[in-house]
Amino acid sequence: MFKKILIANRAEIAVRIIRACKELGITSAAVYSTADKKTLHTRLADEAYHLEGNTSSETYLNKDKILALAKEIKADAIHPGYGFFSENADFIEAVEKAGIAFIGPSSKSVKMMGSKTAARELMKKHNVPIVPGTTESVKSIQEGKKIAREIGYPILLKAAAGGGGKGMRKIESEKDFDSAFESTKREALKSFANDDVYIEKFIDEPKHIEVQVFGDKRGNYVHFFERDCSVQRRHQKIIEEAPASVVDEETRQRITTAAINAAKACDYFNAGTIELLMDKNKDFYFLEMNTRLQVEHPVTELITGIDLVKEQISVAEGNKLSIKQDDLKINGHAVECRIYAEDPYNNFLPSTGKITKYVIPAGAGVRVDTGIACDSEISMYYDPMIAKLICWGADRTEAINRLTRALHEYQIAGVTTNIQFLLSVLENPIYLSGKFDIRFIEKEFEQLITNHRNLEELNNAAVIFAALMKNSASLKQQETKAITKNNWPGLLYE
Amino acid sequence: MFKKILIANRAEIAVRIIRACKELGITSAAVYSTADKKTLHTRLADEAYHLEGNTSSETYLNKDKILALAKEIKADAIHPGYGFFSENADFIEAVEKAGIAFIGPSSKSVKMMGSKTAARELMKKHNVPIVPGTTESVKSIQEGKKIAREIGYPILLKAAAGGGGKGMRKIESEKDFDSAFESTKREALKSFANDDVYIEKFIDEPKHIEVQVFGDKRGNYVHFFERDCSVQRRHQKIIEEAPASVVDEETRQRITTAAINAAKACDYFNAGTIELLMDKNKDFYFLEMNTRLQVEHPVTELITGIDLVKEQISVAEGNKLSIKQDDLKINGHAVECRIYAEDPYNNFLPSTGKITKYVIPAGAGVRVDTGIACDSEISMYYDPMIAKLICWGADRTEAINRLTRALHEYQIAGVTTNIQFLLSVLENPIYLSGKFDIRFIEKEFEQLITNHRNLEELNNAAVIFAALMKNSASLKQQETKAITKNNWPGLLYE
Amino acid sequence: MNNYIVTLDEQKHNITIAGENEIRLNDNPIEYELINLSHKNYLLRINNKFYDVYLENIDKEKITFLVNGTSYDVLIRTFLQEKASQLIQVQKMHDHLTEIKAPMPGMIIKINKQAGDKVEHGESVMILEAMKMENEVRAPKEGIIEKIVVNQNSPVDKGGLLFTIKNH
Amino acid sequence: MNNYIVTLDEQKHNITIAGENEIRLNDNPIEYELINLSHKNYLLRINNKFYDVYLENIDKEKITFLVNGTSYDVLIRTFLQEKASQLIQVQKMHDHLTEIKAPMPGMIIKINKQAGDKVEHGESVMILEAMKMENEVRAPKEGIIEKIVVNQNSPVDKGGLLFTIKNH
Repeated sequence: MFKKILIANRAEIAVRIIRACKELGITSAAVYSTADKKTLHTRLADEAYHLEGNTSSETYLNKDKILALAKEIKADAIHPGYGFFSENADFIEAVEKAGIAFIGPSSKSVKMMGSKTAARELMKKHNVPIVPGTTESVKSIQEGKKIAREIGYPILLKAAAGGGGKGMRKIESEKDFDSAFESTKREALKSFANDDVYIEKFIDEPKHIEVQVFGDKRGNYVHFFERDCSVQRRHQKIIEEAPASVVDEETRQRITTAAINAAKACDYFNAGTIELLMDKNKDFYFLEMNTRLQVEHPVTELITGIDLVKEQISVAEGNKLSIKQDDLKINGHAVECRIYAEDPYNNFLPSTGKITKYVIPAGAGVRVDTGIACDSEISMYYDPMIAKLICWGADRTEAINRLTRALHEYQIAGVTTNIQFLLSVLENPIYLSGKFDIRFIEKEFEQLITNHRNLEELNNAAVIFAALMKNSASLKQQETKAITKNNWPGLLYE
Repeated sequence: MFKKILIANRAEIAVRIIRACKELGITSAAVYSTADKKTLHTRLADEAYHLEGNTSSETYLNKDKILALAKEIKADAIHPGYGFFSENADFIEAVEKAGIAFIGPSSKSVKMMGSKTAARELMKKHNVPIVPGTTESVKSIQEGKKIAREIGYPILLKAAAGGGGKGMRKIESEKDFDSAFESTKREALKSFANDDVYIEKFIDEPKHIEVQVFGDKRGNYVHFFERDCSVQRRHQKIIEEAPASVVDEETRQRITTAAINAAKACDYFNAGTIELLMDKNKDFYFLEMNTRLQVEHPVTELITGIDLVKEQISVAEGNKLSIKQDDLKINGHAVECRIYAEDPYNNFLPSTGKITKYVIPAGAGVRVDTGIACDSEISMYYDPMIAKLICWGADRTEAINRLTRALHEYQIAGVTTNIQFLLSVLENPIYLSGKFDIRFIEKEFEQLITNHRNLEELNNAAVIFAALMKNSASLKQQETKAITKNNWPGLLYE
Repeated sequence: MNNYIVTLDEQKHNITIAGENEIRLNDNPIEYELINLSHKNYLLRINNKFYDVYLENIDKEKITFLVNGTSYDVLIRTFLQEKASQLIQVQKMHDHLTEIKAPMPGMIIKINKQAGDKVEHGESVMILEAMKMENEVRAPKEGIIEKIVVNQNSPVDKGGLLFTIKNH
Repeated sequence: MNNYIVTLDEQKHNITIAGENEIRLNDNPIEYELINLSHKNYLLRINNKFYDVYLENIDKEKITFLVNGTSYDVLIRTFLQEKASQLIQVQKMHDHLTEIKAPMPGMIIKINKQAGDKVEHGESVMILEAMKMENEVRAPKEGIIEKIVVNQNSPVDKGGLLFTIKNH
C-alpha cells in the first residue's frame, strides 16, 4: 500500500486525485507553480510544494525538479493526471528507474501508443481498423502535399505525439497547407516537445466514441463500456456522456472487443482509453489510444460505480483488478459538461482573471469536479477549464434535465464562462436526439449562439438592477457633492 | 401533468422539491416567512410568496393563507415536504376539497396513522408487532402514572400526533412524571396542534430501522429497502444509512413484508416510512408510520437510483409506480449526515446567526442537499438544520470515507455547527462496526467530545494565524496612534 | 434625475425609479425589492420572483454583474448622458480608423503583416499565443494597416492595442 | 511588541513573530506565508501545508475564525495584557456571584424559581423556547437565586442576562 503519492499535475485533476488519496488514507503531495498558489489543489493537498516559475516547462513539465522532489519527500508513487507528463515515456522511464511507482501504464506501452503513427501501424497489424492516412511522420511540406493530394482533401494534420485536441489542424485545400503545417509543428513542439506530424483522411461527420479499458499487471483486462464525446469545439470535447445513446448492444460488443484487443496489443496496464471514430453505418476506426486517465472519466464512474482513480492506485500497487467483466453493468446515464473560462461568442477565446464569486450547484444526481475555489485565478499559463459538472440520471433525459437545472445554479464571477453556451447545447434538438457528430457545434453554431439570453424575465431583472445601482451611486455622489462642492467633470451631463 | 406546484415548506426540503420540479419542467412556487427571505428556497423557486410573520402558525402552518394562495396562483398541487402540514389530516382534507392535488397520502390514511395510538391498534390487528404500552391517549397525570407503574420504568411519553423526535420524553422514574407530562403536552400542542400523549415501554438499546414504502393510487406497492437511523441525539436522527449493515437478507424479507402490510392496512399511497425498533435478536416492533417523505430519503435514492420526490409527484398525478419490486436492487451503500447549527459541546444547543462563509464539498460520490446559501440566516424560529451531506460508496467503508473527506471540506462561518462532532462519530469504532443502537451517542458521548480537535497541526495553524492577525492589528493601531496621538485606553497594557 | 436608459445587447430600455418599491420599465409599472445581503451581493425581488445578484463592477456608464449566474455587462446613462453619447457617436462615424486590441493577455509569436500592407476582411495579421493555444488575430475589415504597435515575442495585456486599420 | 500568548482550549501558546516568513511557536522556529485572498479570506502556508482561513471577528483580545472549516475562538494577548489579566482573574476568585446568560435567542415560557430560592446544581430554573424546542435553563452550581431579570413570555437575546446565583 502506498503511503504517499506525489501528484504531478494541477487544478481539477489534481483535486480529483487528492480526494481519492484522502479517502484511501494516503498522504497527498501536490506541486504548484507561482501562478497556482491560490488554486484549489494547493489548498486541499496534505502537502504542497512550490515549483518556481509559471510556464509548464519550468513547473509541471520540469522532469528534474519533479523527480528530485519525489525522492526528497519519499513519495511511493507519482500520479501524472492527464496532460503534462501523463503520456511522456521518457518521464515514465525515469520514474520507473528511480524505483518510484508510476500510476499509469509502463513506459513501453506509452511509447508503443505515444507515436500516433506507430500506434496506427500496430493496430493495423492487430486488425483494429484505422483511419486511412500515413503511418509514418511527414518529413516535409512537399511530401505532405503529395500524400494529401493522394488521399484527397479535406485532411487532418496531426501531431504524432499529440492528443487532447491540441496539435491538430484540418486542411480544406492545398493553399492552406503551408501555414497549417508550420503552425501545427510549432504547436506540437511546444506542447509535446516533438514536432512530428502525420496525415489522416478527414472522415466526414463521424461520432467520437471511446472505450474505457483497464488492465492490471497480471494480464487481466476489463472495459467499462463506452463514452460519446462528439460535442467538441476547436477539436476539444466539451460535453461527454456514457453510455453512448447510438451504441446498441451488438455495436458495444464489437467496439469493446476491439478496445481490449488494442490494449493487449501493447501489453497495457492501468487505465486507458481507445478513441474511435464511428461513421453513420456504425463502422469504426481507431483514432488513438490515450494512455492515461481521461478528463471525462467521471461519466464512466457514475454508470459503473467504480472509482477509477482508486482503481488506478490499486493496480499500480500491484493488485489484481477489483472487478470482473461479468460484474459490470451499465447503471443509468451520465453526462458531463466542461465549464471553461472562455467566450463562446468570441471564437471561444480564453478568459483570465480572479474568481470573485463561486457558487457550485448541488442536490440529487449532481457531481462537481472543480479545480478552483473563490479567490482562485484563471491565468494565461494553463488550460482555462474551471470545473466539470457531471450529472447522473436513471436515463439520458433525467441526466440532461439535471445538468440543465444544475448549470442554472452555477455562479461564477470574474471571468467569462461558457455556461450559457452549454445550456444552449443541452436544449438543442439535434443534441437531444443523440444524433450529433463531431461537427455538431460547428454546424449548429449560429443556432447555439442566438439561443442565448432568450430569457426576457432575466434581462428585465438585469436592467432594473442596473438602474437601481446607478441611481444609488448617483445619490451618493450628490451627497458627496453637497458636502464637498467637488464638481467632478465626470458628472457633466447629470 | 401538473403545471405548478406550491411547496408549503422551507429551506432544505423546499429546495429539494424545487429542484425536482425544475428537472420535470413544472413551475415551482415557494412560500417564505419574513425571517426566511434570505433562505435558499426563496431564491431558487420560480415564484416565491411572502407569508407575513415568523412563527410557524403565522406562516408555514397557516392553513387559510396557504390554501388561499394555492387557489390564487392556480397551483395544481401542494407538496408539504416533511414537518409542518405533511401529516396534518385536516389540512390534507381541505386541500382535497379545494380540488388541489396533495402530494402525499390521502387524509384518511394520515388519520389512521396520525394518531399513534390508533395506528398501534391497527397494527396490532394486522399482526404487525408493536411496542408494549397504551393504544389510547393518556387522560391525566394520575392515569399515566398508573400505566407507567404497570409496564415499568423507564417509559417513553409520546405525542399521539407527533413524529420526527419532537414531543417525546423518556421518564426514568415517577418523580419526573409530572413535569415531563406537562412539558410534552405543551410541546405537542405547539408543534402538532394536538396535546394527546401516550405511553410506550422503553425498549433498551434497540436499533431504529425503517422501511421506505411507496404505493400508487391503483393499489400497487413497492418498498425501497431499509435504512438504519440509530445515530440520534435528543431523539433526533443525525446520521442515517442505507442499507442497514445489521439487516441480513432473511431479516430484510421479514421487515419489508411487514412494512408493505402496514401500508396496505391503511390503504396507503405515495411515499411513506414504517419505523421499527429492532432489538439485538433482530426482533422488531412497529414504532410509527411517517406518512410523508423523510428527511433521510436521499440515502434510499442513492442506493436505488430512484428520485423519490419525482416519484411522489408522478403518483400524485395518478400514474402507476414507475418501477416494479423485482427491478429494484440495492446498489452500494449511502450514508447521510445532518449538518446542524448547534453546539454539541453545550448540550446540542441551537446556534443562530447569519452565514458569512459557506463552502460546500464536492467530487465523486458527494451529494449536498442544502437549505441555505451564503448570507442566509439561521433564525430562532425553525429547525436549525443547515444541510444534509450524503455520500455514496461501492460499500459502507467507501461511503464513510467519502463522508469524512467531504465533511473536512465543508466551511461554514457565522454559526456553531456539529461538523466536528459528526467527524468524531464517523471514526468511532462502535459506529464503524455497525453495532450501534439509538443510545449510541448518549453512551459514547464522552468519547465523542474528547475526540474533537485532536489535530495538533491544525491547532498550530490556528494559533499562528491568531498571532499574525493580532500583530497586524497592533501595527495598524500604532500607525493610527502615531498620526492622531489618540491614546485609546484599550491599549493600556501594550 | 431618476430616469435612465439601459443598453443591453444593443437594445435600449427606459427606466424610471418611481419609489422605494416601484419602478417603470418602458412605462410598465413593476413592484420590486432590493436587499443588500453583503458586500456586492444582492437579492432582487421583482413581483414574485427573487434574483441572486452579484455586482462585479460599476463605473460611470458601465455596470457588470451576475443575475442568477448569468453575466451582464450593460451601459447605463441618464437621459442627458445618452443624448451626449449619441452626439459623440455621430462624430465617430466620420472617423475611419479601426483599433484592434488584444482579446486576452498573451504573447505575440508571429506577425504576418507590416504597416502599409493591404488586408482582406478575415485575413490573419498576427498570432497571439495564450494558454498554449495559438490564436490568429484577423483583420475585422478590409483596409490598410496603419500601424502595428507590438513586436514579435513580446507579451501583451488584455485590451492592449495591437494594430490599426484605416480605410483605403 | 511581537510576542503573544494565545489561549486555545485553555492551553497557552507562546508566539514570537520573528520576521516576514518566520515565527517561533513555543520556541520552535516555523516558516510561514500569509496571503490575503480577499476581504476576511486568507491562505496560510506553514512549511509545506496550506490552510484556508476565514476571519470572522477580531477584537482586542479575542479572534474568531475558521481554519479549513474548523472554527476557532481564541484569546490572544501581549505579554503585558496577559499579566494584567492574570491579576484580574485573582480578583474575580473572591467574587462569588455567577451570572447565567441566554445561550441563544428565544422566549422564556416558564420560570420555576424566584429570587431567594435555594437551587441545586443542575436544577431547572426556567424554560427557554427556541426553534420549537424547549430548553431547560439549569443552575450551573448550587446556591441562592440572587435575582431573576426576565419575565415569563418575554423574548431574550443571545447573551442576555437571565438570573444570578450567589453562594450560600
